[in-house]
Amino acid sequence: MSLSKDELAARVAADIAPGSYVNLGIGQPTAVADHLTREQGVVLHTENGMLGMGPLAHGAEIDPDLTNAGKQPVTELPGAAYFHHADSFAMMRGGHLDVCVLGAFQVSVRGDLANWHTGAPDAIPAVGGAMDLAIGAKQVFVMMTLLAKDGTPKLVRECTYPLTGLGCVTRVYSDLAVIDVGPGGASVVEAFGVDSEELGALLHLDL
Amino acid sequence: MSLSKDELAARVAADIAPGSYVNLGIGQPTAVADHLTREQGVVLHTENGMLGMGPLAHGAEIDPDLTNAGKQPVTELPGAAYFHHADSFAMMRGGHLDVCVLGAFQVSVRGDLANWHTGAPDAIPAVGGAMDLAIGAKQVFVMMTLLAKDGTPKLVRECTYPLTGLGCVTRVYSDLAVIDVGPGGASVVEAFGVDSEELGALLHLDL
Amino acid sequence: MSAVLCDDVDEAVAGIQDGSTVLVSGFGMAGMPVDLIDALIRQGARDLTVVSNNAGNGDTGLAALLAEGRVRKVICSFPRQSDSWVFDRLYREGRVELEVVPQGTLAERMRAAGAGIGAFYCPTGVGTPLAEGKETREIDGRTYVLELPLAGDVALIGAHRADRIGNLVYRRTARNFGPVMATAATTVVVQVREVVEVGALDPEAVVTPSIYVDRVVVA
Amino acid sequence: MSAVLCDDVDEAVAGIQDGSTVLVSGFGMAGMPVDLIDALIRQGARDLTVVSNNAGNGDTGLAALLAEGRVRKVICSFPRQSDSWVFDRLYREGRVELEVVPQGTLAERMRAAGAGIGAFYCPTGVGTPLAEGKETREIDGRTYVLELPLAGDVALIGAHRADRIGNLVYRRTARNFGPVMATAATTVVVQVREVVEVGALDPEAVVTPSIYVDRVVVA
Repeated sequence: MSLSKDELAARVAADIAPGSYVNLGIGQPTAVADHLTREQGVVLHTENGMLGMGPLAHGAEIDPDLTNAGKQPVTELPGAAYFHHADSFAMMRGGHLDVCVLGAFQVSVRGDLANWHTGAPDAIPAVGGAMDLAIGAKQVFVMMTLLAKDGTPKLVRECTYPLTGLGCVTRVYSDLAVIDVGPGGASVVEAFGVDSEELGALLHLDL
Repeated sequence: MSLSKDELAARVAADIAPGSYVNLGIGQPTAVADHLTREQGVVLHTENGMLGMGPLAHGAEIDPDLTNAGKQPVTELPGAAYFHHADSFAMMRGGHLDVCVLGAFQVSVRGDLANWHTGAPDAIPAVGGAMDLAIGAKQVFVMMTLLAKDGTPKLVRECTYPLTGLGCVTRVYSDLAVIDVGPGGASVVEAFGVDSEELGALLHLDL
Repeated sequence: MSAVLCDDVDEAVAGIQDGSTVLVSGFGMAGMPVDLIDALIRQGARDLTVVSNNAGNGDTGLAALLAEGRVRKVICSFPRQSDSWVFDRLYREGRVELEVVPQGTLAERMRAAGAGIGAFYCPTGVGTPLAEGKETREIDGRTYVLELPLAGDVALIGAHRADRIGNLVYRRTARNFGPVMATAATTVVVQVREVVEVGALDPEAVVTPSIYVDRVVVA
Repeated sequence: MSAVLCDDVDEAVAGIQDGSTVLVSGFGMAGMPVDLIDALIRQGARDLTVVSNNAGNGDTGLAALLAEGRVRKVICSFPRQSDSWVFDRLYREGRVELEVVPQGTLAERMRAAGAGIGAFYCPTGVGTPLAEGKETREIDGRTYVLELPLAGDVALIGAHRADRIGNLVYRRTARNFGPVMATAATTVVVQVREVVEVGALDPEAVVTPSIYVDRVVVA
């Protein structure tokens, strides 16, 4: 059976090594936080300048001076630290984060990532920290559905959308399969309710 | 009459604009601090990571965690701030200090500075922060005797000692005269007990 | 030079010239110097280049400055937001230029300006449309793109607390771009919630030392 | 990965390989991780490259490591001091290599390594013997010299206080190179005077966030 979004988030969370420093991108990756256990001791980074980010803030907890990268109010955990933007992105660019989890429009079998721009001619370009996140972490996980709503594959031989980063993604977590990508191409780690041949047919790839 | 070291330090201190941020190099420039008045509100920087440095520490004031760039124990004034070496030298290199006062072996009429190395073949090279200080401050003052002990001029057409920085010195304060240097060459601001002609003869320069 | 305590925000933004590059701190509303921007709108400088993470939200602050037609160019990482309709309209009408810079590169380019670095080789954006036309270089087996410093004539910064000589502390993630922008502009104007006596801030916890600050106002 | 609290300094320096580049914090004795250096002497790694501001004082610490013949090369800004007789002798005997780097460039090269910057153009040292053989470039009318990152396999750092996950604070000018070196080495080992509970350090005043720290020991 294919995985629900929530099951997928749990699968990603289970793959994060205890004690890791992790950045969860805006959108679906945020849900991974709900599945991290206290025993894992994972420390969350938010690129607007914090380590030790806690869950979303509600009611009286809300502090306009404390938000995540999606500008939502969040909370602070014991052991947190604040830093400015140059220091925060130095931390990312310098490869100090263990894992970063991102959404994507497309990922190539070599790990190229497209997740910032649809390429639509009238779209206003806006990149934020997407390119910094893509190239910085030791491991870059992508969470996405394997097929777009119209059935076209999102894991592709070559990205057709404008790129966010070259060869940066290490693993794709999708509803149908977990797939490693990189210099050696794509290889299925685990499939959910389909076999490699069916996956290959869906994606027009040899897997 | 030529100026004593103490009179020279007082002359430099009087030329520092109120509210300036100032780095005083190791050696003779340190004496400038004794002539800065409280009303001047000058804030002293030490490149090992502090603004708001106070006088040398004595007796029970001595704290091994608080030293100046010469590794002498110093004190902290109200309004001080500490920062690490990359931030401290970014402050210098970025041109944020108003004045830096340095010693010198030689200064050229165009403002080249030689103050880190005698060029002796057996000397062990050691530069410290000399080159960073030379190129960083908005104004670089040099304090020195105008002649070496053997009578050779220290303000010269071209430095023969290894350089610390190119065209970086703005003004030379010496026992015999205050002399501006720079792209337009040397010009006497004030002479002490000699006239420009005598100075020119001593230095083998047209002044 | 020592920072000046201003009586009001209009005094704090006095003298900003037409054609200036203005760095504006904040990430969303956190750290945004709202009152200084309002004062800049009253002050009247035109033909501005604004450097900020975003390009205005709703109809106030940066959006209001844009709506007044006072901004020639926006340099930012993320202009497009759910409530960036003012920027969106001006951009589509061709009435404002846009330079999109990856968020970390934006911060690092300002750091370089403040730190006297002439240029730097950055791995971010290599192989993407944002690196098109830029010089690249392979160093130790990795490809980098050359990035230039980004300096401001003026920085408008929102901080939490200042002492009377201009040392600053921020609060939580509102710190964001403030400390970097403070190093990168000729004139640094800061709005704070409170000014305290000299000596009241912990010297170990000062984030922006007073040397970077020119004008402070409580707002 | 989370920092490990070590029982003693020997455990803290275990596994340092022959041929490693070791970053050593401190400016004079302030911030110098004396006990970690003593442990490194006992640990036995040879053929080391040591990066530090100075090249040892007296007969202890770095000087003792040098005297044991364990250092192949010193990269520093200021080797020559009144009490640097150990280094002076080895250098004159041709038994240790020396690379002299301006102090700010030394710090900035380590920052670049920690920040993922491939190289940077620096104005310091242009036209001097220390820029000889280096690539130069004119940018916006000023000449700069190209400087490369300087990374360590190991950093040995002296800090004031850590919490149990490795957040660090320093004390006064003993901060110096510690925070920069912590970003620039694969394995970061820190000696502190005290370890406190998680939550006991002010998050606004943490200087080195725990992400940079691998091993902590009280000494």
